[in-house]
Amino acid sequence: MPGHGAAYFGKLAFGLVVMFAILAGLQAAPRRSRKIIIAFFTFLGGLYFALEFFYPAPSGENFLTGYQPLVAGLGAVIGSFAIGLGVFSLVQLHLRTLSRLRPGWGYSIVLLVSFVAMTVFGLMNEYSPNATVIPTVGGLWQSQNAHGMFRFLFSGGLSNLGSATFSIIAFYIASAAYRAFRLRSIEATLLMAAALIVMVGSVSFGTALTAGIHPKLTDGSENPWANLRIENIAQWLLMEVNTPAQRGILFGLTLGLLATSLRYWLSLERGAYFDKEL
Amino acid sequence: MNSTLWNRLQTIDRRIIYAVLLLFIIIPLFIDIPLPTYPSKQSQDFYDTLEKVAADKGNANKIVIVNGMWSPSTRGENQWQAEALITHLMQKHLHFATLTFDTQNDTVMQTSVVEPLAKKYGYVYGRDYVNWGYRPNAVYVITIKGLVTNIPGTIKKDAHGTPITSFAVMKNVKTRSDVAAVVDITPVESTETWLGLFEQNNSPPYLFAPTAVMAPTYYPYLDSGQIQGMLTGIKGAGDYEGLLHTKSFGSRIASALSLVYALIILLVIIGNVGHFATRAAKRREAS
Amino acid sequence: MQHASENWWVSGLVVLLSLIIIGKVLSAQRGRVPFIRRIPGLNAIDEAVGRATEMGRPVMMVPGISGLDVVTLQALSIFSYVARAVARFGNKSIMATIDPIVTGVAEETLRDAYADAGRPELFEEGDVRYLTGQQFAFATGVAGILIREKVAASFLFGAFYAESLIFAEVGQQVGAIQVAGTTQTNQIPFLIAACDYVVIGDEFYAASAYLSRDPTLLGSIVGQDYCKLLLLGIILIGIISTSLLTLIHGGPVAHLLHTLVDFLKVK
Amino acid sequence: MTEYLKHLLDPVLLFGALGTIAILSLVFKENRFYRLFEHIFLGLALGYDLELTWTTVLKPQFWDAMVHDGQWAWIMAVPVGLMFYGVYTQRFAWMSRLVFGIFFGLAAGTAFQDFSARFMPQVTRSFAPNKSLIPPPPTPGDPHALLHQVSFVLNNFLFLGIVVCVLVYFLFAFEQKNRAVLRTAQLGRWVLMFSFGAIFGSTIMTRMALLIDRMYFIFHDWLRLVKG
Repeated sequence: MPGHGAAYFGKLAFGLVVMFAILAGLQAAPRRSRKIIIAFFTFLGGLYFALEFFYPAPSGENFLTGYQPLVAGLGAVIGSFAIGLGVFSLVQLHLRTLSRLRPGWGYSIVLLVSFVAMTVFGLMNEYSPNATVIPTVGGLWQSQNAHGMFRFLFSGGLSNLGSATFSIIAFYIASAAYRAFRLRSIEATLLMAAALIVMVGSVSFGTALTAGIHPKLTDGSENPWANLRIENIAQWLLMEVNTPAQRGILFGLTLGLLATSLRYWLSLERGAYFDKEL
Repeated sequence: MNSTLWNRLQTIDRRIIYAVLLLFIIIPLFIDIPLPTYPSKQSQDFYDTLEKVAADKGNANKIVIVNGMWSPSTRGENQWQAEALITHLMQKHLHFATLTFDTQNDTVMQTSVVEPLAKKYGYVYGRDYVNWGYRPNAVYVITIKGLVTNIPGTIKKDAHGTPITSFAVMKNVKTRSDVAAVVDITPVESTETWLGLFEQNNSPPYLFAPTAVMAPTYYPYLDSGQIQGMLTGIKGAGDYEGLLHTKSFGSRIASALSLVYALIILLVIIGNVGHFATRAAKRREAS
Repeated sequence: MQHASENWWVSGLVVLLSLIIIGKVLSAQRGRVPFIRRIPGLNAIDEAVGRATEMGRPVMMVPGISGLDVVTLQALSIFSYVARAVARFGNKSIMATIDPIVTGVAEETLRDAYADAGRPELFEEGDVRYLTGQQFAFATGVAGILIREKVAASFLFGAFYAESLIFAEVGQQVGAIQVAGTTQTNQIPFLIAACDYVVIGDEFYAASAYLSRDPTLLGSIVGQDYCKLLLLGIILIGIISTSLLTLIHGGPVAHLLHTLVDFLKVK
Repeated sequence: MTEYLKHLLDPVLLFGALGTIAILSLVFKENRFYRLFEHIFLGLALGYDLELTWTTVLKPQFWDAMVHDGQWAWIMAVPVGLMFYGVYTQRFAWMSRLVFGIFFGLAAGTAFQDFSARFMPQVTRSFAPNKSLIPPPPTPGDPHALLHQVSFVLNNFLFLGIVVCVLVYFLFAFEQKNRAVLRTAQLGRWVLMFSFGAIFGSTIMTRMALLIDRMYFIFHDWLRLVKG
């Protein structure tokens, strides 16, 4: 460790020993107390934010506010150790496909190679972007450094593939509209009517339909009939119908969130995961 | 016509729909389809506001702040809005400063929009415009707050590391009162911060160019006059080009959009005709 | 509002609402099991799983694309019900996840659900698949699974964003029965257009109670209903006061109403 | 010509163009070309996740703090992080539940602040959806004063009516037997559908713009067939 002596290693070792001792203690606790231990730590996890909110903060801060970056950092650091769960799960699946030569094993190779390449060149791009990774071969190609490789994988691959996937939605929105907008029931009809009004109101040929209604009268005053311009009807729909409906939904959603949070925090939740004997 | 033909109308193969959609999008890229543009009220307001700003002689030494929150992922809408806006600023000889809080915005904004247009309109860096560059999103709020009272102290250096006080365009720009207008080109929620921390009694004017999907959320602000003009996605960019009489790519894309919308509406009508005809035919068979 | 002390009446209200919910939960646990209305989309779960089994094709579940939060956990508890149905029918299920921690919790949830249904051997490694943390890479992965595994029933519950239509439309194209629900209201129209059954708004939160008929969860739903009525009451009082204020200017009544509205207002 | 060919074969552009075509081909039919790029995409994204986890979280907040800033206590996060991996064993499986539990708690604990900050202002904003229930005094000389006032009042009551109908639809604990309740809930559902239609319609433009942009990338940036 640069800048730290042997004493620092001692501290690190001490930290590890203490933490493992605590975990060993928990592991040694009687089986039936495990549920209580979990409930306790769950409660503790939520307590910080709850207390920070409810404790009076006359100047906008209380004694807990300053620890927010620490708590967030701790959560992020510990949480990011879990990335292994994901990586193992995926890599294992593809290694298994590969070792048993199941159909499509070639694609597993492609996935694993892209994964390793991105990880390696991504990290090299952080630490030694100018390191040569592909040497020049006279007449065939120029040498390539780590940054170049990363740019190839990121700008050429990842970001274009992301945009392409996003743009697929354009096709799907068309086929979904064609299929779903049928005058089948009152509900389907309402869905269709609103969608068509808003669509027509938002493109030129639509606004052209009612462009004859001038916003101003000849005397310069406001024309009341201008409210019937298609884009104004669309806007009215979005503001006066959509907004209150959204608000009604929001009420239920937020209360649902509050109630569910309370059940998790106080370990009142039920269901397979929560009912299991440990 | 028999019922199978009607039935076909309501079960068009999706691949046919997709192929036609693709054609309707690609063709306008090559051919300029002269569809008339009818600017929406918000686009017209956007244009009129900047015209008014430009007409005011007191704004000659002031600056327009162009805040860009967009990245290549939404360039399909935001780049054309930016292009039309910068064109307008340059046509009217307004000074401006670009500022961004998105890591990828600076490159695309400068190389694809500002630099080519500066060449076209003879805009000189430092004299007519300046690039304040990128600031991390974490300091977004503090930066906007800082601009109110102390612009040079908040921005300090431009995108290339040169102190901004050394630029002629920044000579008289010290506080909010030296800002002629704020234009926000964005695919994310950035408005509240500007309205809450920077604006005072709707001054300087705040103009807004969001992606179309965001626009409906902001109608209340338009109603209350806190946002003086809005360009809704690519339709807004097309409107703006129409108002500037510089039909370029935004208008072409707006035409493509019109075609695509017409296609979808047509599909919905065809589907319904098929639906009803089939149902009627079935009823006839049953009776 | 960052802290309770900025507005004690609002934070008091939060506490009151919490107490109502907890109170209803506790009273339901003591045996006063309440009734809740029918939620149409959810009755279709068994039907969908059953049909998938008849066709000999698997069931797909996607718990949204956010990390481990309350919404995702709620989605997992709906899926634990789905998984039990899958195990009862002796079918196979695949769950795709976007977050490593969610992956861990999801594996546990499915394993427990299969065990609950008496078929622990049906759960296999690889049934829960972490794909990646990137939104659209995840979307291509899910689309690939839906097509290649010939999924016959697809369940989308959780927080979905723009990619919702990719999942729903691809699922529709492979002919899967689809049941969906999300807390992202902006995505509901697309789910309605492409799925067979959609639960709307906080039907999503009511789903696990409705499916499990567990007194705790039912009690919570009833508590939430009382909270809604309370909030509706506050809105009505607020509206009446503000409307009266535009009619009455000056005088003690106006003063009283002013005080009331100021009290109710949140900055 | 060779210059053009060189441009077409530029690795970054070529990768992007082929990838775009491959991904878009999915809408016509799932095929090997799509599958190839799907797996490349998943691999790249996973690698990028790993890199981001290191460069944005672990390195600055954990490694640098511990190794360079002398904050030795960070080492104690390691055993806690390892608890996740208890899932893989029978014996320590409950340990993973313990650490999941802490995360459940963290996720739940923010609910109070979230509720007060994000939600309560919406409640109070409903008191006067359009500033007030009663229209403002007519501006002198406005020839359509009456029309303005009538539309103002109608819009306000519409707003209120919709909020109430939607809320009634979302009541679960009351059997919708009462005709009035049933009708209101039904109306609530209809309004919801209408509102969803409006959302659908207003989303299309942004989605189409993305596809237009992809085509612009292929035909302008890569093939240079379009003058833009």
